[in-house]
Amino acid sequence: MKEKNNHKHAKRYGMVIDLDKCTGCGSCMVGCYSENNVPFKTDETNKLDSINWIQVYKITNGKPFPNTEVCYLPMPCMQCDGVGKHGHSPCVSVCPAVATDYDYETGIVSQIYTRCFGCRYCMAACPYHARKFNWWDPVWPADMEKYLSPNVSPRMRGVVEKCSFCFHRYQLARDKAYYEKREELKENEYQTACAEACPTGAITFGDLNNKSHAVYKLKNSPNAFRLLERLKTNPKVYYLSNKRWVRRAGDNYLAHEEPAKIKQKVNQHH
Amino acid sequence: MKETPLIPAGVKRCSTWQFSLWMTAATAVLAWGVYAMILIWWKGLNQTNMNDAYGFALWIWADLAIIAIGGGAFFSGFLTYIIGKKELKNIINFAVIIGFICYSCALLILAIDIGQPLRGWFIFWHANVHSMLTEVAFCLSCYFAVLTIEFIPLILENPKLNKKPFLHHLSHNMHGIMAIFAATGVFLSFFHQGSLGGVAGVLYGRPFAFREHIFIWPWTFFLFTWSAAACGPCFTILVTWITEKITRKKLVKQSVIQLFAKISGWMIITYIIAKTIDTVYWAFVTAPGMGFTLMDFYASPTYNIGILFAEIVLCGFIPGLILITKRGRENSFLLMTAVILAVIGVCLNRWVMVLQVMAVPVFSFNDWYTYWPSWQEVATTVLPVAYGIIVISLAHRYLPVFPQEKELNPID
Amino acid sequence: MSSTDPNQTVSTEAAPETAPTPVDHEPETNDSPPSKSSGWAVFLFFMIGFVGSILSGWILFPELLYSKKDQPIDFNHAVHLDMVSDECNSCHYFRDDGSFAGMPDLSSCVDCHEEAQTDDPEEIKFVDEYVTPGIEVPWLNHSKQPDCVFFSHSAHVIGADMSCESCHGDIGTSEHTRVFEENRLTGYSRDIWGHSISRLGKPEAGEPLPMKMNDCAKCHKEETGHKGACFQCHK
Amino acid sequence: MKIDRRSFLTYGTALVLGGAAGSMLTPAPWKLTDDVAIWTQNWPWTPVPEDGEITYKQSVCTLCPGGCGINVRLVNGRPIKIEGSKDHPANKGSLCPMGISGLQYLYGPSRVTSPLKREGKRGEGKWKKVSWEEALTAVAKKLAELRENGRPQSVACITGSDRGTIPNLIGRFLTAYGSPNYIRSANAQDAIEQAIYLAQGKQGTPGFDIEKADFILSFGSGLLDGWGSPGRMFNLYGNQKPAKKIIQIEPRLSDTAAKATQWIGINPGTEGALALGIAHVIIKESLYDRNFVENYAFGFDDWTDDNGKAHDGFAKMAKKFAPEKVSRITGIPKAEIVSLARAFARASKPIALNGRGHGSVPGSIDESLAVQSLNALVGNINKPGGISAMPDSNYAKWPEVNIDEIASKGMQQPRIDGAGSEQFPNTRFLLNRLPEIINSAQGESPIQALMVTDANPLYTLPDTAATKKAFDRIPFIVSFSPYMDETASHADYILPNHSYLERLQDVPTSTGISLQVTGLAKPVVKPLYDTKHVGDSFIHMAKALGGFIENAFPWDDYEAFLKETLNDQWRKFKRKGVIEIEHNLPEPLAYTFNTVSGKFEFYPTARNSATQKENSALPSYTPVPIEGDVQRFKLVLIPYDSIRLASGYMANAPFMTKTVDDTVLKNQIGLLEINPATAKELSLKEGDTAILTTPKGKATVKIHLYEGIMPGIIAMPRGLGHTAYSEYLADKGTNFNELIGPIEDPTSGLDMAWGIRAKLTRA
Repeated sequence: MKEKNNHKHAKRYGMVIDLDKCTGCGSCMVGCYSENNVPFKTDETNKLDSINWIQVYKITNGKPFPNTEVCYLPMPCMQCDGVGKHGHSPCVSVCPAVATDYDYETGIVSQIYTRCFGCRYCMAACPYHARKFNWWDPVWPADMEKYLSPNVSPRMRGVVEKCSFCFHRYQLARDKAYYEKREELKENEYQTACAEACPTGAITFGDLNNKSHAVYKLKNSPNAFRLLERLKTNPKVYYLSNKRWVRRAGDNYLAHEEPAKIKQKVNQHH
Repeated sequence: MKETPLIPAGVKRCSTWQFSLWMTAATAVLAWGVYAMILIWWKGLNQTNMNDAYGFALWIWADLAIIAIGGGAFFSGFLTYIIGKKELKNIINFAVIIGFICYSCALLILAIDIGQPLRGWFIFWHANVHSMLTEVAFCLSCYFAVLTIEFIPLILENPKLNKKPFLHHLSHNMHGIMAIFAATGVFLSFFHQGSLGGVAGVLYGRPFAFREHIFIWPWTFFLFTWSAAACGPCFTILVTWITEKITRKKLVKQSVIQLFAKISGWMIITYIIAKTIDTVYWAFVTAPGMGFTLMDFYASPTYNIGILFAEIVLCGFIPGLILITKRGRENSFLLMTAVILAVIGVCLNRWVMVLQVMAVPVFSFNDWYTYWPSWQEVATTVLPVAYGIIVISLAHRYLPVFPQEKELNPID
Repeated sequence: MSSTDPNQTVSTEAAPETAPTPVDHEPETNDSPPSKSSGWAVFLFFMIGFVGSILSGWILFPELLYSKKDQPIDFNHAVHLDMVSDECNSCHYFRDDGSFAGMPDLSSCVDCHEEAQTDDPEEIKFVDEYVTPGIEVPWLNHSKQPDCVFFSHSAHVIGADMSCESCHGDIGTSEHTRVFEENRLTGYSRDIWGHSISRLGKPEAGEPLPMKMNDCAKCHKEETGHKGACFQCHK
Repeated sequence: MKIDRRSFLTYGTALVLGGAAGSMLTPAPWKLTDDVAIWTQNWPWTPVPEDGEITYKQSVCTLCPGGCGINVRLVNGRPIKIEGSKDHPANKGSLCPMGISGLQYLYGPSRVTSPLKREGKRGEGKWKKVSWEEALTAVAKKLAELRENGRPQSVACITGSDRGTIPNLIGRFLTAYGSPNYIRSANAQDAIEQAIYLAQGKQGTPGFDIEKADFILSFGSGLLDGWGSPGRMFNLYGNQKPAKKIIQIEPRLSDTAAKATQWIGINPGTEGALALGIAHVIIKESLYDRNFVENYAFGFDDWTDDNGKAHDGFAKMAKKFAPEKVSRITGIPKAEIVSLARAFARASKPIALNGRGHGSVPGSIDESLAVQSLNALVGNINKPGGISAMPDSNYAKWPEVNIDEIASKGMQQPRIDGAGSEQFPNTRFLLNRLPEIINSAQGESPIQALMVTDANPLYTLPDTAATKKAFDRIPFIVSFSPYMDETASHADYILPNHSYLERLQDVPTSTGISLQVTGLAKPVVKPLYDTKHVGDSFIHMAKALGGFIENAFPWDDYEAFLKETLNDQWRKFKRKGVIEIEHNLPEPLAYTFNTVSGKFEFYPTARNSATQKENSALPSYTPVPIEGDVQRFKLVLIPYDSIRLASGYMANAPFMTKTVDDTVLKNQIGLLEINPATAKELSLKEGDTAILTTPKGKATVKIHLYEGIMPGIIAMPRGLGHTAYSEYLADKGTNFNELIGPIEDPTSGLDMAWGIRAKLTRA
């Protein structure tokens, strides 16, 4: 055994979402629902009690016809590294019962449904609304329980859940690697369900620390940005867009501020 | 009267039927709350109107507010036993009872508020020491235990109980060491009142709540403790006044009230100055650093800048100024106005730190979030009021809560 | 009206019989007789309750908490272990994707047990009731973890080179199945919590180790230096 | 010791206190506290999915005509997830949300789990479970009765597709039985197919080589909203985005428009004029492909027929569509039209295509012809990166059907829908005309028995009220739907087919794709319920009817039939799941056309021009009529399609409805998109409830202000407002088809209505 916890080789799994490629089709959402046993109700139109681990927002540039533009913005859990990259993500530090923690090996923020007792402090802490509460007991009508995946535990009423970056896929990939006596996973061995489901390939997933992974290069694009970077949440989900208004919509700026300069300033602090 | 042996000697109480009627009314309201509570425990939090954007709502506000206004207990203890303001002994019993009510309700509301009540103990067993909520839970429970201990000798002073030598001595001895408990209570209160400030203040993902540098520690913690110490006594005065009105007799000498009010006034003034400094730094440094102007936070019809004015000026400076001036304190209308404003002020502050924090959109493309409590939430929030009325009524009727009552209301 | 003193309650209730009109001091006599006579008796009752609950808590409670079930077939591990080539792995094997197959299904048994090989009534029962009609045996899994747990056998057995016995004890050499004890409230096998209900003391040699989360965490802490992140073992 | 009531209480309390104190020293309270928490972690009503071996099965999705390859993940043989198959040449791993939701159809609450016989009134929802024997016998008996009465032609069958072996098997059944009334549901391909047939003389599905094209001029086609094979379109968009220019022309900023290089708003129904305006500029500026137009095209210039009659050519007609005029019609600035024409003509592989939204409404033949003329002007026909007519992969070779006299008589009757008649010689199916024909018939309905499979006309046909009225006049309706859809719930018998994941089926070339790919949908799981393959049902009925009909079906079941059909390809097919036939015509050959002139006909001589202006077959522009009085109905209501809403015969799965934004559906009410300026004129605000009225119907809607829609136009999605299925779909929003009626194209009879006049009043 003696598999020591080695922070040097730690991975930082992250995502780069190309908003110019995202067509808003919703395949990522459906892919996620079916991968992660996300329940559904007869009425899901109140988006504030609808469980989505990745939610596609529709934003517009606000200009009148015919200069209107629309951009779709898929938002999974940002898996924030938090201030100082120490796993001090907004939610992890507030959970009173350690039902959510930061995995230093992967950089993934967990959510343990059986530990959570439903105080919802983490939801108050998360500016991305990535965390969803199980207001109801989940119900799968007719024979639908039969399609539930054994790799993700169905949640009970009264607990918080959120995107796990399909951590169970990492677990299964690790199983295979152990079996084949390998230390490292290949890039394509561990992909999230949304990245796989995205029919336009807008979502790229990989280890942000690994120079050979596609995300490493993409995140350094001049068109890359993260949501609400100024809050110093340090998310691991990056976005790409060649549209200025889209990049500006990703954060809050005072009238005179220029996003690119602010971004530089914020990143210097990290 | 059959219950006469239970009533303290030398005081007059209303007739049994009057009391029963009063209690029946209060119990009916309590039952409504209990029904809602059971409904929530049975069916889950879908009985509320909270949602994923409003994970913290009316209950957390109620929690924060009742803990703040229950602050009269620890602060009067602090003044009486540590500073040595012995006059306040004439009101401290009542302050302790109010504190007891407030804290027991705060714990009850927390138990209703969590999605998995049967796992509630995880907060102690699997505690995350970094979480403000953990700190709050621990201190709240400990302080509630202290308040219970402080309440017990008073209960034992019931004439019937006090006749038992064992209980009589117990009561007596407990009184003797009450200063230690008062000190413990003060210590714990400083922690959890402060931590409650931290609950919102540490949310660095919420620009409306977040404070940086010294404005989170110790400032926000300090603000919460200080405001509870300032406004808790006001609530004690207010409830005393209400009790006096209902029982139609004077229970505490005006000099005691005046002293309490004066101290409270100075506390309010100092608190509100500190709060103003905090607000200014937040509005002009912290928020712009995150891309927000002050007015961004007050851009909704509900949450407009009037709220800030109400909190700081109307319910801050004004009551503070009234209470620190002798003429203001001595005019009973102004005194009560100031006391009520101060209580509203601290409740408003807690409201803003819970409800408005949730309402403010963090994304430029999101709208303000709105929330309206369900009847179940309202009922369970009214429950503590009914419970408080019942406990106070019982306490007043059967316990020698007000030492000056006999003197002020001699029975001819 | 609430109070912790039982006498108190009595006197309130007794009140109606005595005084229809307001009297300042109710006679104290009401209180005295029982307090005089009850001192030792009260203590006695207290002790009865005290000792009684200690006994029932330690002896009766575990009996009530767990239901007992027999395995559908009295399986003889020892006999099988002698015959197979690859020890436990012969039946409890890894799939090619690294996942652990756990309890073997009927198809693993059919090769040898198409027909009964001995006149062992258990084997005959197995063939008649399961093999012939093609029904999977509903084995009761002593080590079954709840749904929220992801346990990687390959991480432990292959990655860390641990033996099966180190957690499961010497089940491999057992000749009979054990009674399966299931917690009536949680559905957990008793093995998970550990057979000592107080969780005091260590399991004896050959006994399976308890498998609650603290047990995992303890070993992880010893072996890897820390307890590990939640997602290492949760799903 | 005397135990009276008082001491009893005292001792009792002591006992309890002692007990409580003692229990604290036992494991009981602590273990119970923990166990109660563990109980909440394993509540018996929270499902625990069974673990097991993970395997994968490849198949083809048939939820829409897209025919994408799917990869189904199974645990212990239990399907748990559907992902796109990377090996399939059409979608290459990409899949739309509907395809991913597939298992919800399989296991869902709207499955019909056994044959049903209607008990109460139609649509009442009272059913009796019957055995297959009983149900099939009852239907066969009814069919036999109609034949005995010499009216086999009064039996009609509505299907969703006319390609592949299942439709062929049903067609064969109807032929042997003696009814010409095999009717396929309409789609946008109908008009394009016919336009291609008229211009090129080739019957086949239109193939657009979007893979290789570099400039896509889309007249409202929802290329990224579910058009064609969605998996393929998304895959292309994602992989080739920078290499392509996409110009989207439509009145509303759809998702396709949002992702296009440029979006041009256009007055609804005027797309044909724009196409001709673009042709005008191309011809005027001599930007067209001279080689193609001069050598391989006919009717570009004026010409004289054999009778000596002079006809205008396309060039002359296009001349009438100067940008100024087109600008007035379409609302697009003149300069925009000119620059668009230049960009289109100068691109190396430009494609123009039409067929709005998902492509479920045929539209005007004039418009399709005008658009096809654009492709001809740039000579991008039957070339890589161009458009072509894909011949049907003709693998189905069965023995000739011998029919008896009754059948022969029946087959000689005209089709009830008028397709192929003198009036509509080039049209094959006209389902949209059916309700009107039945409703206006004197005496009893010309259709006495209707069979429906893979179609849901009661939901998808325009003018739902009229359709329902017509269906009520049909005495005998049989549905083969696996799901309780609107049509099934109005049937007399439901003979449920297997769901798509339980049945065997060949899936011919995906819509719009320029490859010939035939997929094989293989069952990934054994049928869960008491259902039967629709092919088997027909074979069974044929055997029950006996005689020539029985003889036409010498197969035991559908599988045997398919096996024989595919012959030696069966094994390869079964193993691989797809057959690909490369469609690469060598270039000179590509310009061979089967028209009378042997050329590409800008002037389609095969077209019935009797109803056209000046008796000309040229693709002239007449605005697509919009029903409704302009004074009474000041707004124009158009539908829009979204990939998150299935509007065809398959309805939304719960997962898809879950993704629908709250700006589309809120609780049970659908939202209507309106430009803020228009809303202001009507004093309507975001979220207001309003009554939407059209000449055809009324609906309650909520207002959603959207800058991305032209002023004066209002839009609502198709795919909502179901009345059947389960509570996860029924009674949510409004069915657009309740608000619109069909408008017949004068030369094809196809439905070309896309919008209808409407008014909005505050509720």
